[in-house]
Amino acid sequence: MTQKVVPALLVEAVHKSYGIHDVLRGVSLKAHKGDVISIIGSSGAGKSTFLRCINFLEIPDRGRFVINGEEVAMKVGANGHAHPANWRQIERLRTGLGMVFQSFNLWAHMTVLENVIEAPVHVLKTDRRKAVERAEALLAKVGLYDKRHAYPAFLSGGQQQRAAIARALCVDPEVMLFDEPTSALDPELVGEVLKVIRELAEEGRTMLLVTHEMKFARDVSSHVVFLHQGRVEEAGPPAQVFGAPLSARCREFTRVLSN
Amino acid sequence: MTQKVVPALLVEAVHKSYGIHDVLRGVSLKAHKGDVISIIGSSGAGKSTFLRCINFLEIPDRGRFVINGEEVAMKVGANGHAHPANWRQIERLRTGLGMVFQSFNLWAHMTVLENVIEAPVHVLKTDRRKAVERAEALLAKVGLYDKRHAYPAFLSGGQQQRAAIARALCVDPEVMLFDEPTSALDPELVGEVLKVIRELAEEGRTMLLVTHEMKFARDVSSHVVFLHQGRVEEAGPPAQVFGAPLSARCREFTRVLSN
Amino acid sequence: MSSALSLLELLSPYPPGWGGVLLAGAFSTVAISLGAYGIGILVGLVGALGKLNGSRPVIAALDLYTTAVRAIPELILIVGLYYAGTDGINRILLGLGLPPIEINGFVAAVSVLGIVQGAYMTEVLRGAILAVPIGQIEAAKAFGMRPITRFRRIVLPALIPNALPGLANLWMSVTKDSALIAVVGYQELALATRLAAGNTKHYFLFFFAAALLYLAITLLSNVIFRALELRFRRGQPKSA
Amino acid sequence: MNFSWISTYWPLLAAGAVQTILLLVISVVFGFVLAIGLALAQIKGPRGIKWLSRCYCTCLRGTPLLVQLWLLYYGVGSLLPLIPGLRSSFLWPVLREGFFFAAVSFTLNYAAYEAEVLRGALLAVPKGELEAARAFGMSPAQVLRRIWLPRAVRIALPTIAGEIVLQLKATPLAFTVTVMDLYAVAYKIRQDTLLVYEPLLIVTVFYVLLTLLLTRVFKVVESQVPVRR
Amino acid sequence: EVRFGIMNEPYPPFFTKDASAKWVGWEIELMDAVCAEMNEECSIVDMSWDGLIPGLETKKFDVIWSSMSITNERKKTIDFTDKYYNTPSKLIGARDAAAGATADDVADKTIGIQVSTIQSEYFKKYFADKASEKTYSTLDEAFQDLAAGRIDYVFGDAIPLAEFLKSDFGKDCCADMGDVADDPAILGVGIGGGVRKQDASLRDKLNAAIAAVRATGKYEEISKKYFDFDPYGK
Ligand SMILES: Nc1ncnc2c1ncn2[C@@H]1O[C@H](COP(=O)(O)OP(=O)(O)OP(=O)(O)O)[C@@H](O)[C@H]1O
Ligand SMILES: Nc1ncnc2c1ncn2[C@@H]1O[C@H](COP(=O)(O)OP(=O)(O)OP(=O)(O)O)[C@@H](O)[C@H]1O
Ligand SMILES: [Mg+2]
Ligand SMILES: [Mg+2]
Repeated sequence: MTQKVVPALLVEAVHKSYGIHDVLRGVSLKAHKGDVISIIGSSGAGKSTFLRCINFLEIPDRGRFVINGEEVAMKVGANGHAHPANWRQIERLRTGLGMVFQSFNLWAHMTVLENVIEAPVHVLKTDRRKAVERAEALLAKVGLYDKRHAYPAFLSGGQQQRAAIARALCVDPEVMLFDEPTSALDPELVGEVLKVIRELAEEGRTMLLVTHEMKFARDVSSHVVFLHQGRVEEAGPPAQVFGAPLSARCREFTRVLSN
Repeated sequence: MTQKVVPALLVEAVHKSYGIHDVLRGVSLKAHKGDVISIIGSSGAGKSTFLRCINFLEIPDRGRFVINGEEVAMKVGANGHAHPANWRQIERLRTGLGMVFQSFNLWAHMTVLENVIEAPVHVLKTDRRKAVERAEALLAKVGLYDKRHAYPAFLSGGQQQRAAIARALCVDPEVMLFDEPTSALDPELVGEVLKVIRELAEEGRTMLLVTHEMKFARDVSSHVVFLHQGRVEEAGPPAQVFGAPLSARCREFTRVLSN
Repeated sequence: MSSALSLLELLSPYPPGWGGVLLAGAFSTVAISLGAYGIGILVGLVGALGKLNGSRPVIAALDLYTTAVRAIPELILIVGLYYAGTDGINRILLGLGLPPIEINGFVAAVSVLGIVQGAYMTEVLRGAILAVPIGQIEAAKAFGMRPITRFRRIVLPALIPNALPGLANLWMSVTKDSALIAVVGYQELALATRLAAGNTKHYFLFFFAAALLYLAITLLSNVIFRALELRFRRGQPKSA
Repeated sequence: MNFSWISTYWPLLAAGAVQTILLLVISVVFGFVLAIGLALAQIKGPRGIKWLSRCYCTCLRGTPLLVQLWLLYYGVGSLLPLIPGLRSSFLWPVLREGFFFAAVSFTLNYAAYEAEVLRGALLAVPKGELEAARAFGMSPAQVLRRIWLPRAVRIALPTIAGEIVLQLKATPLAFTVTVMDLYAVAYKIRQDTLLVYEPLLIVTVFYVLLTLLLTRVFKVVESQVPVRR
Repeated sequence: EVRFGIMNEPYPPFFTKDASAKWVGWEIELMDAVCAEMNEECSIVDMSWDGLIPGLETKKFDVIWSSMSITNERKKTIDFTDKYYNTPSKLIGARDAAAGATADDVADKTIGIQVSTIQSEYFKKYFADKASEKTYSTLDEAFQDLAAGRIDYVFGDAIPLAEFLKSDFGKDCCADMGDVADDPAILGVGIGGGVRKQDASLRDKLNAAIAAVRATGKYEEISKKYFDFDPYGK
């Protein structure tokens, strides 16, 4: 872990609270190119909040962020909370961060295809024809080619989730943030997504993956982080976290997998 | 299966299409008191549509429905499609059908507690104090007691799902329709939900359960239905469907579980 | 005098018929309304975004704007701005030894109506933006969209169906409020109607004709608003 | 600034303020109820009713309120005495007054505008939440009362506040049917004294206070359900 | 050049714009005569009533020439020329009402009066104890209500009242109730041109011109075209 390479993603001591409720209490994480890091933990542990802090959808109260080798400039406001010094920088960094939301958040006024090409065309300024080509290939990969002209409201849950995955992949980001990307998918499709994630990792992309499917986490990740009450309770390679966790709480949590 | 008891739920030859797309092509199902029937199948197979047809959120094009021993009166409209003859009857029957939606559908203008007591107080006309008591007990059971005064928008995905489960349980329905009730839950909570479902089954309630978690389906159900392209491709006790399916497609689908 | 004219002659577009006067009035009404409405939309967009994203003083200032400008009778705004305003400016100019300027009454009235419209639109648009599911805006942020792109590509198309009914209502009111411009000496449909009716004493005829003209304006705008709504509601399930 | 006239006119002003508030409250309250029906008719009604409701809204929004008021007062109102017995009935003192006609036509007009706003807001309520309500066996009336309307009204609150203020600004039209609302009193004072601004300022202060009260109330209602932004 | 401010609402037969946007009417012709007498170029600026006073004060025009009654209250704000016409006041009522125009005749009845007119002042002094008043913004509205039986009388300027009684509409329903008792302090002041307080020289010039127009017979000549009596009054 002490290689001299610059980490693709470095997060240090993130704190975040909503009112008096401390959701994140000093979470740190380091990911190198090609790493697949799974974040597990019980519901309400702060997993989604953590992901959302990384691309500054939630503004963390405290913390240090290095994304794609670039440190996020932060400044401390009057209330003692930090916030980004330069939103332009955040916007630029975000283009290198793909995200699949837990609740999909597809744009309701666009068809699936339009959803997928939106960011490539209007943020990355890719040629529209090329974007459509790539989007169609991705949609075919997730088995949604037939539905590319449907509006999200007319899709099944799993179809929406696949559209959201295709949308995130289409911007070709260096770092991907997946928030339970397989929650609405059947086992076969979960297998497909697993394959996609492996391919991406081999291409050298970095992935952060929140999931409740322990088997999936074990199979796909190079590293697993167990969040508990806003703290990293256990972290290490899957074999350790699932096989011989140090923390009692983690042992309890992952027991389900073993029996 | 040929007992003389009246089935709690009988559905025969349900058809439903959206435009030219036939989503359900003659699905039948019979459930007795205390049965837990899992419906599995790939994404887009029509599982949610089937559940939604049972409580007439979607109006099936064709089909026969007996709910809690009472046959739904249908009449055929000008376009050849059937629809309920008497919406009052549907409304009455619905009070005996609890539903957990795939996308939760919590009422955004109410707190969690208000969401849970809404139907008991305003549909079943339960005494408000009693409803609150019961709701709080249920919320405690799903680990959401602390969040009972929070609005849905401020909950994590899993918390929303648990609120939706508590809401459905609070009306104490004879038949429960669960659409992927554990998709956003961590393994421990899945275990809790499994326990709840078993308890309910022992009380003699009937449950229909759409799920992508094969292990969960195997552990909890008395009967499993495999939907494929709008048809029942395989149905039987879990041991058969997961162990020795007759259909090739089902074997392929459930293979993931075995390795 | 004109009692000898038949009803048709009364409505003829050429004097001594009053049709031309009415049509010219209707044309002014549309012109004034369009001007005011355009200004209103711009002001309203800025106001709504300011209220939602602005700092505390900005929000306070905008609250003052929407409350005060909506509450103050338009008449006092127009009279105040046009007469007292130009008078004030000219006094200052005179004090500086500069020649007085003449503010065009039309421009003044249209600006005043536009600023008033803007106050209503601020609130309509604020509500419409709040009704856009937050997740869709977050998704746009997550893909690195700049605020302007985000607004143009995601927020705007999503807010339009929510805002259209309120916006349509405001358009309907501004076509009627434009009658206020008579204060600065312009003649639009309402005044033209009173002129025709008062001159000929055919009150019913001309009020009826004017109502039809207003209705024609409305029907035409209705077609446009419906088409917009249909377009921007695509992707939403049909009936709720 | 010259406010010496206040001492002579204050009883008239007070009476005018009461008339203004009465007209506003009556038209907004009854208009809102009517608007709910109109909006629902356009969303869910059978074709004929949908069409009727749409026509109603188009016509009443499309023609000046003044014209509607006159049609009612001078048209319908002057036919009323022809109904045998009405002139001697207890209703006549009410039916004879311009106030009655102003209240009715303002209500009808406000309903048309409000129906449009509500229609949009009702459509903006996420469909899933309505389905959840139906799935629990709520009757259509219950779905409307418990879920659909409360959600829609919250969505439309800022617009509704605007519509009410617009309605307040429309009350002066009642003067054309002899209702001495606050604005009419100010008009009279202006005619009497030829003062341009001072009487209007009194009206303005009153309107601003009323609007402030309204926005305050709406803000409280709006903040009852927090939104995540 | 003298600019005359005229209200843009029609007020026939005194002033109105015709369909070709030309100003016509008795008051317009009188204005032309007065201008000729003063040897001045004259132009018309039309404004709504609300714009007249601010327009005068901010020098958008110089004279209000718009059938404006001279009252003491108004004199506090602007100056007036001498009167240039003064029509009598008249009471009209439903056809079957007993004729007569004294306070006892109208006892317990409702009288429609245009807002802020000399008739309204007269009412306050003579009728207020016995009858009730309903205020209208225009006489036309009062006529409508009279015909519909919502009010019992209309009290107002004789010229529009007479015109109404002549119309098809007024013929059937209503009749002249006669003149009210004279009170020169209220009814005798009449209509004048409004000028800015600091414009005394213009006022004097206008006064001289009005007197001259009357003296030369031009006034009578114009009036004959519109009225069958002398609108100057006593
Ligand atoms: N906007 C908010 N305001 C207040 N509290 C919030 C907000 N968002 C999240 N929370 C709370 O913060 C905690 C962590 O939420 P988060 O969404 O990060 O959980 P999670 O680990 O993703 O859980 P799940 O597995 O259920 O999705 C929860 O208790 C939640 O109620
Ligand atoms: N309102 C609709 N209009 C048109 N097509 C629809 C509509 N709702 C669903 N569909 C289509 O019907 C099919 C079945 O949808 P359904 O939601 O029942 O799938 P599902 O089996 O629940 O899938 P998942 O596991 O992904 O939730 C899908 O192909 C979907 O696109
Ligand atoms: Mg989460
Ligand atoms: Mg589904």
